[in-house]
Amino acid sequence: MTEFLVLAALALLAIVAAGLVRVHLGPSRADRIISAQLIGTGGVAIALLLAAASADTAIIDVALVLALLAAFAAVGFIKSASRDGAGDPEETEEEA
Amino acid sequence: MTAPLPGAFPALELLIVLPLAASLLAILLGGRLAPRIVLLLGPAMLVVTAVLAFQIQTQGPVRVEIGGWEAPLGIALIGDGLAGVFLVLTAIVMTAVGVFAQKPFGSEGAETTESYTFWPLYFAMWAALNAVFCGGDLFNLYVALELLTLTAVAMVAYGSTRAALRYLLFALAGSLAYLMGIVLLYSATGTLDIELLARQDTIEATRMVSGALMTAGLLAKTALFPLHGWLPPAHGSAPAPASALLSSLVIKASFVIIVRIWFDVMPDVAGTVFVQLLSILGAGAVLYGSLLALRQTRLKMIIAYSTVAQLGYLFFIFPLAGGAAAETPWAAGAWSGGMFHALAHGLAKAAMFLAAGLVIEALGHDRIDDIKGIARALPLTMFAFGLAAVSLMGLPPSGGFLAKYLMLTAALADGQIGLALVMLAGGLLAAAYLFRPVNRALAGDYVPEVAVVTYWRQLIPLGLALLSVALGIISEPPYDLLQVGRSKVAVEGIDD
Amino acid sequence: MIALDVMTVLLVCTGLVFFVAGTAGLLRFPDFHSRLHALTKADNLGLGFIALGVAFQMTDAWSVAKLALVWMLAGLAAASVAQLVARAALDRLPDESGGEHKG
Amino acid sequence: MSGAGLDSATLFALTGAILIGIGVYGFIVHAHLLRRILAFNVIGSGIFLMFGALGFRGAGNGTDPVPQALIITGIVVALSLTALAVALLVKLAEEEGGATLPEEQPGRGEAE
Amino acid sequence: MTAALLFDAGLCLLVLVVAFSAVAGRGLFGAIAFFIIYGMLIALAWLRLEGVDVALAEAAIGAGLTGMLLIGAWSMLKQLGVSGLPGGPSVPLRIAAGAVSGLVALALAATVLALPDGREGLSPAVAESLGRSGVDNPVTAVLLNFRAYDTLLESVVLLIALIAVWSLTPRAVWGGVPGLAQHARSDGVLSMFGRLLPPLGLVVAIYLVWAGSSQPGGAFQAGTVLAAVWLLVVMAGLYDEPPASSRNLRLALVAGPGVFLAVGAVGAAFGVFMGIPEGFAKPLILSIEFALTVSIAVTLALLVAGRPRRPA
Repeated sequence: MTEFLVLAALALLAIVAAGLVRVHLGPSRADRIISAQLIGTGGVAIALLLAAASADTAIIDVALVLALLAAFAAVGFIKSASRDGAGDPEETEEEA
Repeated sequence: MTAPLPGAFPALELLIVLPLAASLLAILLGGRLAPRIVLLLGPAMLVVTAVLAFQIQTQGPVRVEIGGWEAPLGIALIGDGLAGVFLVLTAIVMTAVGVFAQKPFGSEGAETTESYTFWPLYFAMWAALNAVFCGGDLFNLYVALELLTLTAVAMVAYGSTRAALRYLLFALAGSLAYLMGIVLLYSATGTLDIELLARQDTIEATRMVSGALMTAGLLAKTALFPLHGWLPPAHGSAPAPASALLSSLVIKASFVIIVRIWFDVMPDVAGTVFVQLLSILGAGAVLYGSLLALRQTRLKMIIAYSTVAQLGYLFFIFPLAGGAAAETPWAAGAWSGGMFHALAHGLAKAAMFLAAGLVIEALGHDRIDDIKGIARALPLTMFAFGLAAVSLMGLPPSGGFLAKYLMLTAALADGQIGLALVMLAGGLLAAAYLFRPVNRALAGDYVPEVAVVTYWRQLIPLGLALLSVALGIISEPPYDLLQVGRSKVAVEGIDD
Repeated sequence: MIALDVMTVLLVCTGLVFFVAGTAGLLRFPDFHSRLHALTKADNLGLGFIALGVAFQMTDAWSVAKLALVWMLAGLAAASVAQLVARAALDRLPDESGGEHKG
Repeated sequence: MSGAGLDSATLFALTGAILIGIGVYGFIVHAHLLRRILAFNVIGSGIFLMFGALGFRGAGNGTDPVPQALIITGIVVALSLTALAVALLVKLAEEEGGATLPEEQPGRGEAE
Repeated sequence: MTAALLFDAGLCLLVLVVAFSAVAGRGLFGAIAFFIIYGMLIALAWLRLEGVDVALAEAAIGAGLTGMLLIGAWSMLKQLGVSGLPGGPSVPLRIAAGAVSGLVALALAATVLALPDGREGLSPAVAESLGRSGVDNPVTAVLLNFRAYDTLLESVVLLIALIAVWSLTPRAVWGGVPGLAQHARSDGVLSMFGRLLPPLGLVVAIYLVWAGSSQPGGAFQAGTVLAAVWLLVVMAGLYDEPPASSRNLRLALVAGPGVFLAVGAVGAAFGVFMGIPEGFAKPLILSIEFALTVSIAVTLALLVAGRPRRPA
């Protein structure tokens, strides 16, 4: 069973590698940051597989922290994409 | 190695705890009360350092096992002669600069950026310096060195952001190289304690590579030529109290770690190629620093380039006392001479930068061409500057003279004529580039009108300069303290 | 015991399929918003299946609860970020992909 | 952990060495200070990876805890230095409109 | 065993490719995106090396906060128009840098391979004294008992880094509020995200500190999670950063190192500096950890927010 889990993790690694092409090519910055954020989801999945493979439940905490912090870089990008660097894309005219 | 008696006064630990507590207190109390802490802490630290020096002199090297865990697992603090001497220097210069900085960094009215942030940095720098001088574990020295770098870069940033950023980049590269050396050394030997490392005998190649990496990193932080690029703009543009601390203490911290590595951790590994390289770089520093100091137009830039030059002397202890030369009879004399030079230079350089600070406060600038007659307006300050110059040039009876005398006789006894010539040339060049500002200050026959500089603040640089000169006259106590715990005590050095 | 292992293998493989689908969409779709749509849904479902598959290997309930929390957090983060980035990219679509050769 | 044989620990240690090389390349080549700060972080993580890999004592009994503790301390110190470098860089950009130390790259970083 | 070795080889290759793209990639923003992925992959590498504590720290600090720090800096530089450089580095410089870095990598690799095997390091010494340290997690035992002095200095390094960043504040704005005035649509997705995540983050952080004594976790990882969650709350426009001059902010900053130093000083009074008496080591270490977590969280959050920019 651990053999299968590690091979599954290897497959996920290949998928993450494929995703990197979009981060490299991605014409716009939005492409890059969304690919990076979703490759993070792939990383969380790999961490879960490693936790099962090594039967060390503490590794789930690492997956927890990765999932928790995955979004912060993207939120940072969203902020920088707004006009004054501190806004929210969903703000309508009267608030912006 | 006598462990401290349980009842013994924990002097070494207090030298770390007190400044750290003061730094936290300064953050808490805010800019109005923080400047006053130094008036309490300064005397207390001087007393504790004196007690430590007495402990070292009478009981021999003090060794503190922190947390009660012995060496490989825990961290040890070493209170030997070398540490004691530099801790005394730190206490004196820190207290002087702390009192001097009451005005520029005090806050008469509301709390300002400088009056709030300077004091936590100042106390943290003091704690970091003490932690480096008496540290016994290489990784612990790394953390203390980074704390020191943070405070130093922040103080330079008061003057110029660009100089601070350049300094930080050099420091980052240096700390990475030093860290890499530690990784290799730990992986090869399984310990990071200086004392245990000295007894380990691992493969020569690994120790040489890690020693070279650590030294390269530390040379960048000590600003030895050709890695000195960051020092002149940093020390030149920082505010005067900060420049005094940087030149007289901060760069000596990484120098002491190099001495620990090559004289305590791996005394036999330093091959002749390595030792010669250090002496060539030292000679280069002395000549290059002095020549550039001649061309400077600002007083603080002359003093900054003088630091680059005088640093070169410190590295002459490697060809004269390090590696193969360790067994020679003059090795102890040369080693002690090098340390005396560090002390004398520390005191004299602090005095000079504080004096230059007073000149800037009085005239608003420190351009050499326009300080004509300042000696008449600020007699005490320029007298202190002159006295410090005497010690830097190495004229008898100053501490600088004694240091150069010890190293010169060792160089001649060892037949290294080139080294001796560079030392003499360094002294002459120092006279040249220091005479220029003093001459300008005494020129003219009118008294320039200057801003009011309170009288007692002019006494501080004078006190430091007098101490630097007195180091040559009353040289017995520091010399004996220096020999405590040295691996090769001076049996019959040149001077006995 | 074998049944647990079989369940894990099945679920993890399903998860992998979704991840492959998501990444294929990421690479092949023409513009940003269609990529975003594909990737967000597929990847999160993939993570959900893998988390479920791994849950079968766990012995104590506390770990299973943590796995559920991981999936929920990742889902919440991905959904919010996708919505916000989509909106951010919407306003600047014309010049965004046009002048953006240096990234 | 066998020194010469190719096992996980040696693999990660060598990866750490190559990471340090990549980081040093970036630290030297780039003039834009934010990229040099990024390169500094790559070198740091490479050194720590090598440190941990050399302390790895075979599958099952994990990595030597002392290097782990030193590495956590090192990561926090690296973050502190990075934060100060970034703050200084932003202030430099505000004061002088450039993101490089002039000696290397006289050109001002123009708008992207 | 080959599957694990295959995975490690794949992971190492990917780490190197991503690192190279982060360092030598064309655009600055792309480099930062690659750096964030690089941090996550390094955390996975630490999982393979069974250094879970370091994996946690790397994931929280390396991938999380450093990524936010770099993106924040990039955004600030973009506003100032200096977030990119016209020409890339000149070719001779590239070749020279490549040669130097290649040499460095080769020398280090050779030294690594020359190391003798079967090295135990200090793990037997730690295992043997673990019983007397008051905690079960060996890494926490080293951090907070055997080498507590290192960790004390490190907590001061973090605090002094914040003071150093504050020392860059122009006189006019001293005591003001750090960072830009964040604003977001009150019923939008961002503020919803900013309200939903913090409770979860708080639970995870407290769990990490509490678990730190028996399994991977601890003050630094938990403090980082709390700092990241606070930064999200600020970015979502729900709360604003405290002004630098606020009294209880300074108390929170000083709490962690203060408690740690107090324990050390009390020990010094009894003749053993930083000595943690075996009798009640666990409660003492846990109280230090909780105080440290508070201070680290506040310090990191303000460190990423930057220097005060707006009057209080």
